[in-house]
Amino acid sequence: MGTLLFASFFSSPLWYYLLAIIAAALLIGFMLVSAIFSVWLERKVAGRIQDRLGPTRVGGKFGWLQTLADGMKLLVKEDIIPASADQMLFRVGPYIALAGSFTAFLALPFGNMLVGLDLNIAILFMLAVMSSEVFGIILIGYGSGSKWALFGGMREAAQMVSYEIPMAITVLVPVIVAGSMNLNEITLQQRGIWNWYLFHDPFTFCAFWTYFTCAMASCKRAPFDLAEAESELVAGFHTEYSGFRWLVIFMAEYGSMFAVSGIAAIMFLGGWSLGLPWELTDVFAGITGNATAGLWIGNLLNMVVFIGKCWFLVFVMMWVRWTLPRLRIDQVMMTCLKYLLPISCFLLIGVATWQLVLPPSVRTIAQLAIFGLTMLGLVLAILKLLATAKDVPGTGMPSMWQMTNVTGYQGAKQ
Amino acid sequence: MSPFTNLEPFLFWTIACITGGCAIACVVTHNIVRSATWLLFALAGTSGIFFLLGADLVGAIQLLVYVGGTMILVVFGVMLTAQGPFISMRTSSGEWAVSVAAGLLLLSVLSVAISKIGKPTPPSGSTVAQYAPKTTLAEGMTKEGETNEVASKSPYSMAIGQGFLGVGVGPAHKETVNGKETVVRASYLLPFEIVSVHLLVALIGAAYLARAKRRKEAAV
Amino acid sequence: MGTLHDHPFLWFVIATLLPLASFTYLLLVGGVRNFARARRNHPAADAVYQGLGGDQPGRRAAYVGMAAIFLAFVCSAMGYVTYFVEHHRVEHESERIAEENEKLDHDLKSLRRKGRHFKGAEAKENSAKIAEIRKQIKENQQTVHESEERLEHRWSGSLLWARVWSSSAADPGSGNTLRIGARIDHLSGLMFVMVTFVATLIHLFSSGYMSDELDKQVEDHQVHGEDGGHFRRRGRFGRFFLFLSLFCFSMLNLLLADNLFQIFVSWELVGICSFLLIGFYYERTSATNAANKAFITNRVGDAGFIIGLLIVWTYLGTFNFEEMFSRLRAPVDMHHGHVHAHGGHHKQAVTDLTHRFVKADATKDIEGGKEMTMKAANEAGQYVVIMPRPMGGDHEDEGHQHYNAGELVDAKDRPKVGEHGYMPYWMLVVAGLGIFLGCVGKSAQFPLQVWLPDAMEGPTPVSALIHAATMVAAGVYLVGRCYPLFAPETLLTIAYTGGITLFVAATIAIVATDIKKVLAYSTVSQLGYMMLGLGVGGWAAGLFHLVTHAFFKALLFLGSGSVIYGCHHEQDMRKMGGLFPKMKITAISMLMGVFAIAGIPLFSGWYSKDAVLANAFGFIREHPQHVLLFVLPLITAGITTFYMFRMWFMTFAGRPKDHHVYDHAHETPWMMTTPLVLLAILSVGVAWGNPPWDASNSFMETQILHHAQPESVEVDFHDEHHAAHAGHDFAGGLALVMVVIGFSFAASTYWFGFLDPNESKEMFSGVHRFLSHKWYFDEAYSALFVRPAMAAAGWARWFDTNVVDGLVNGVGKSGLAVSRVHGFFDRVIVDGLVNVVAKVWYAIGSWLRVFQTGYIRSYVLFLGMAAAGIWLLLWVLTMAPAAQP
Amino acid sequence: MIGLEHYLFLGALLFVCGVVCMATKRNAIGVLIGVELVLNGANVNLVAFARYNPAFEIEGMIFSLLVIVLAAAEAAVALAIVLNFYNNHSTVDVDSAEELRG
Repeated sequence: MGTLLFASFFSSPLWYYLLAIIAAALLIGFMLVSAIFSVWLERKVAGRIQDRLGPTRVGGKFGWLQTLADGMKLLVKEDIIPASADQMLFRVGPYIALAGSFTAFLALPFGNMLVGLDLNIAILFMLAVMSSEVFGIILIGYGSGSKWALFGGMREAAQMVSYEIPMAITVLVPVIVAGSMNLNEITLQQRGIWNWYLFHDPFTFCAFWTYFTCAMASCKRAPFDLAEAESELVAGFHTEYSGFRWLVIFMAEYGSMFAVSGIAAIMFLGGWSLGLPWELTDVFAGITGNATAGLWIGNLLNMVVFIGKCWFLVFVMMWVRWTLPRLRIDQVMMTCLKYLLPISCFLLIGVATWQLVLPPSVRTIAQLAIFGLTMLGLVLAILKLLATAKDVPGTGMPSMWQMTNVTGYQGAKQ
Repeated sequence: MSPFTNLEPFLFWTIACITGGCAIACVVTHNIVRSATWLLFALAGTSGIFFLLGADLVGAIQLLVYVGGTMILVVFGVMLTAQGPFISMRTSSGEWAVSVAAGLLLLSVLSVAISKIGKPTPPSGSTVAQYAPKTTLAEGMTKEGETNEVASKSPYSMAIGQGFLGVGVGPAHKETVNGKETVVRASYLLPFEIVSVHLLVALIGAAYLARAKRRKEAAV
Repeated sequence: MGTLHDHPFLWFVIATLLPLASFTYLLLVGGVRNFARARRNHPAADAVYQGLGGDQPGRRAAYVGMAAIFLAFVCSAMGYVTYFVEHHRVEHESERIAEENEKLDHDLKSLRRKGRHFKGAEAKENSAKIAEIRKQIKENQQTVHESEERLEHRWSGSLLWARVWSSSAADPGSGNTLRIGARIDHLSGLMFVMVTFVATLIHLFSSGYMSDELDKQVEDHQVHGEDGGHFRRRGRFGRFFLFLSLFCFSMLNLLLADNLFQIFVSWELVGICSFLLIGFYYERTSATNAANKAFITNRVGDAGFIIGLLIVWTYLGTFNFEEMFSRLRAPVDMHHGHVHAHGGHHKQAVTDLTHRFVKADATKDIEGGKEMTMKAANEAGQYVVIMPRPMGGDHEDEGHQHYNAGELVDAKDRPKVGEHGYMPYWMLVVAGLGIFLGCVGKSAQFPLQVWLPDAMEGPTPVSALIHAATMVAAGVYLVGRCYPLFAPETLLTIAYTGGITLFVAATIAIVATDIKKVLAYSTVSQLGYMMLGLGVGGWAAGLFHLVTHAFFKALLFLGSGSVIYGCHHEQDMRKMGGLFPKMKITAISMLMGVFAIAGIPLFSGWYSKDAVLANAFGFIREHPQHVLLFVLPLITAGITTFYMFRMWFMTFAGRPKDHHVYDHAHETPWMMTTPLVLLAILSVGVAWGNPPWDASNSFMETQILHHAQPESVEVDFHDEHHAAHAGHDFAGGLALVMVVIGFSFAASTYWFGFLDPNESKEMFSGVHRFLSHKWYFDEAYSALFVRPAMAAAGWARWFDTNVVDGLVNGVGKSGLAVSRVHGFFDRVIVDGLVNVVAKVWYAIGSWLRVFQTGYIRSYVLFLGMAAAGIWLLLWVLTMAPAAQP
Repeated sequence: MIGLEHYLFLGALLFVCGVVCMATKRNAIGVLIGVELVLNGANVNLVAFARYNPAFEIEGMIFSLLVIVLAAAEAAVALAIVLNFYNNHSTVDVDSAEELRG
């Protein structure tokens, strides 16, 4: 059944304890680094989209140490618990949220069998633990003893609980195609870019977009960030938090962003697969003639590819966040219950029908057609982008792009 | 075979202590929100126990349904009915004493009963794999040239799913059908249907009960 | 039943079901709407109610009904054209083969003649030739037979409807099933097209005429509330079209039916619909009275119908027309073309019994029946022989037997497979009269004509529908359908009934002042013509008049509706006059209708009325003692012209008599004038033939209805038809003279004013009173039936109150006394015991109540403690034996 | 080595905690929490049996799944009742629900 990656090297039972600790440490370390990188990325992306520079001062050319500095600052900040707060709930809330988000990483395969816990029902497990994150949010909101936080928490809870349903259903669409809930298995079935489930049939194609929308909402990302709507609720559920606990809340948020992106990458975008029809670990095992070496080298590449895909999706979320305006809470709920939920149910039934009714030849043709059309659209979009990229986004206002001779801004054009 | 075989004692004791402790804390605390929080930990611990027992599907469902759904519901209930931010209704110590005494009595009786049953060891491998129906996907579910190895790797979830779809998955026992001895296995389509309908009815009933009503005073 | 391609009669089935679909749809929508309306306090129900139009009735019902009936028209027209072409082809083919066979027969005879002289090889060759020719003839006959069978198969079909009990175990197929079926011939096809067309136009007209009902609130000027104000109600636009659709469905089903029972069912449905529609304004007492009158009068007729049905079922064991006729009438001998009847002396050379009643006298009783002696054609007998039922399937030859006068036949009273049956001749006459009584009721013939004029209480389009296409046509249609069932005595009764009706109604129409009443009596009169025509053997003529009449009567009624609508519901002709310039389209189209009904040459009524008169003339030529049957219709032709022109002149010509009416009169909207124009065109041209001025050569009569005519008609009325053909021009000429006389009277009185109508009224005041009281029919019925029935009811009521109730009260009082005694026993002894028991339990309950705290928690605690206690107990019990030794 | 009885004892503990919780909590939702604990105890038992008794291998899991689902339905209905109760009594103290007292 499940195997720990390093199990092939060590046979002593004592190692299991050590290995478990190492694996957990690696994962939490990765999650931390990923969160730090994401925060930095978010600020840069926000800056670029809003026609400004973002962090520039700390740490070399792109201000890449900025988040680290912020983290340091947060760690040494005074830890304040409001008098009206429920001490215990106030303390425990952020950790529940973080635990929910972190536990999801446990089942997320970064490469071929490069996974903390190879579960048969990994995708269900991930959805389950990520759904417990919301409980932490509620406790944070309730335990703060503040109206802003309470409202934020309640909104958040309503929103996340609602969006979980279409999200889970859309995830089931590729599960039906794959016939497995094992993420490793699902990824291995998507070797070759045209075999990515995104292109498998019209329903999975639509399911991807639906899923991604739901995922953004359940990560309370804009335009669905009602829980922390600054104009209404100050900072929402984490209004009363500061210092390390605040940091934990944010780690949980960025962690779950990465996790849902990971699910999207695995379920629809071929996971760690580069898009070649061969599994890299097998390829390198063939080249080196050594299965273990192949596993190491191949998985190193796989990991880079997978993390790249996830960060790209995270980037898309940021892009959306800084592009679209925020919805009203009723609009958010309506979007979910009136549109996304029926759509996801339709997709689920549709894909089941597609699989059962159509002969394999037709399905293959449809798959190739969707792949071809998507690629064509992508190429056209890129061409269009290349054709227009020369033009400065002109608003008539002097902006960063035109400040050719301004000194002090390291990102400015020279 | 659980993935945790080698770690089982350590993990069991850890999780069991957390679960039991949280359950006790859940009983002891006066604050209802905290009680719910402790319950959450107890439930999460229970799901850990399920994972430990190799029932990962049940564990995941426990997390999804209980922790993700029921607990949210409970907390919503707490918040919707709370008059103050932290409500606690204290019970008299006499009642406490009686209840705890009765509880301890029950626990001791149960412990004795538990100690009286045999001590089976877990089977070395899954017997499901032996008698579970051939877990291949339906024709056309896979592309040409691909085997259906996927299915056989996960006997539990596959078998449970098939059981719910009406395939016989229970242990085989012989029965005389029309004068012929036949091997019969239990399947769970009917309970599944009943539960589905029950769930629907319960949801509609809950929605009906909980819908916003004007109070009597307001009507006058 | 198969596909439309194999069974094109399904076009007609579809045409029949379309109005039913529309009815069902409207009924459901209306039902839901009313259901929701009653609950419109509830938001969901209110949404449904508002979604269905709310308080405002929509035009949707009209669109649905109109679409259904129009599609039905399209379907039936398509089906009828197909039928026409196919039938024509088959007929043409059989004629050709018949000629060929005649030639072959000729050859055969000559060969035989020659064959006598041949010997040896020549004789052999000759006989071989003879055999070949015989084979050829047989093959030809087979071809004709097959193509006719195929036609029959394509244009009829039936389904098992209900299984009644088996009449005898030995013969399980006999008379134990009711089938629902369809059979198309020229008559039903033509009627289909006519009915659906007229109904479509009436729907269109109604959607305009009934537009008052579209208001949220309709004020009924004829009904007064308790406060003296007018009655107000919601508009009933949808309901009108609901009933209209059902009406159309019933009528179409009646036309479609291939058996009497299905006709009876539709017949009753038609009756119900007429009841509903006549009583449409049911707040008006007059409307409800008229509806009741129509319904009850029809019930009288239907009682007769049921008697006829029972007799038919008893003796023939079937309701299917084809089977009934084939059992009552002698079959055709397929091998020789004729069944030879020997003996008997006839004027004509008609010596065969084909399609005649085979009569017989009983000679002696045998087991299970009688032994009959066959009679020759046209010879009287006490019994009618019922032909054996064919074996079906392979037994094609069954039923092709020779009947020889004086031959003995073993006959049971009901025919079994391969056996003869018999029925008393008078039973046959009674059955025919019974069925005809149904027709009398429905077609408003002489004793039962009273309901039709009162039916004017319904909205005018309904009158048009009843008078033109549906209800009254049903009676005439049924007479035509059941024609081979009628014995000569029955037919004579029909003829006389028609004759009396046409005269009586026409005389009443002279003095009627209500524009719709005039038309109503004219309808009754025209129906009399039809019945007369049918009764005197003019099968085609009577039904021909039915079709032409449908068009011009629909025209006239819709025209009158248009006038009434244009004059704001003024129906009295004495208040009209001079309306011609105000409503030209209505006036001209109505004039076309008047021409048609009066029998002006080249208008459709002329052809059909001439045909009826010619047949009557032919009949009296053969039977001079029945001269009245020609005189009455002839006189009435003049009267008809008079009162129809009187109506037109009073309405449209002359000077306006009531300025209030005149000033507000206006032409009606296109929805109402379009049907008028279409019907006017058809009233002129529907009966034209080639050339149009030949009255005896109408296409519809000679090319269509003659093909549908049952073979028995030609057999029974061969001589009469011959005489009618010869006297056609004579009869037509006489009628024309009468028309001219009638027209001149009308014109001089109401147009030129040479005669003062009031003066004539004074002069003939007795006659006028007699006529304006409608020959005192209502009064006579009231005295004969209504008042005795009322008196009987009063007596029954007295009996009920005094005797029956007295008995009941006596029983009640004695019961009361007994129960008092019983009560004492009950109170003291029984209750005493019960109370003691209750007190004991009460005491136990009050003690137990202490534990019932109402706290969930304590219950849980009890539960937990109890569980632990039980476990402990079990534990101790299991431990105890171990401790014992 | 961990045996069946360990799991069963854990289940029994959860069960007893649930019973005590039901018996002591005056808050209606507290009672509901007790019920959930009781059901969890039962579930632990079922899954443990599924692990240790080959004949019960699938049944145990299926039963526990059904229990979970029904518990969710039960929680929804119970909470609806609690809300209704709150609407009518303005409290969730089950001691105030004593209309059924004899």
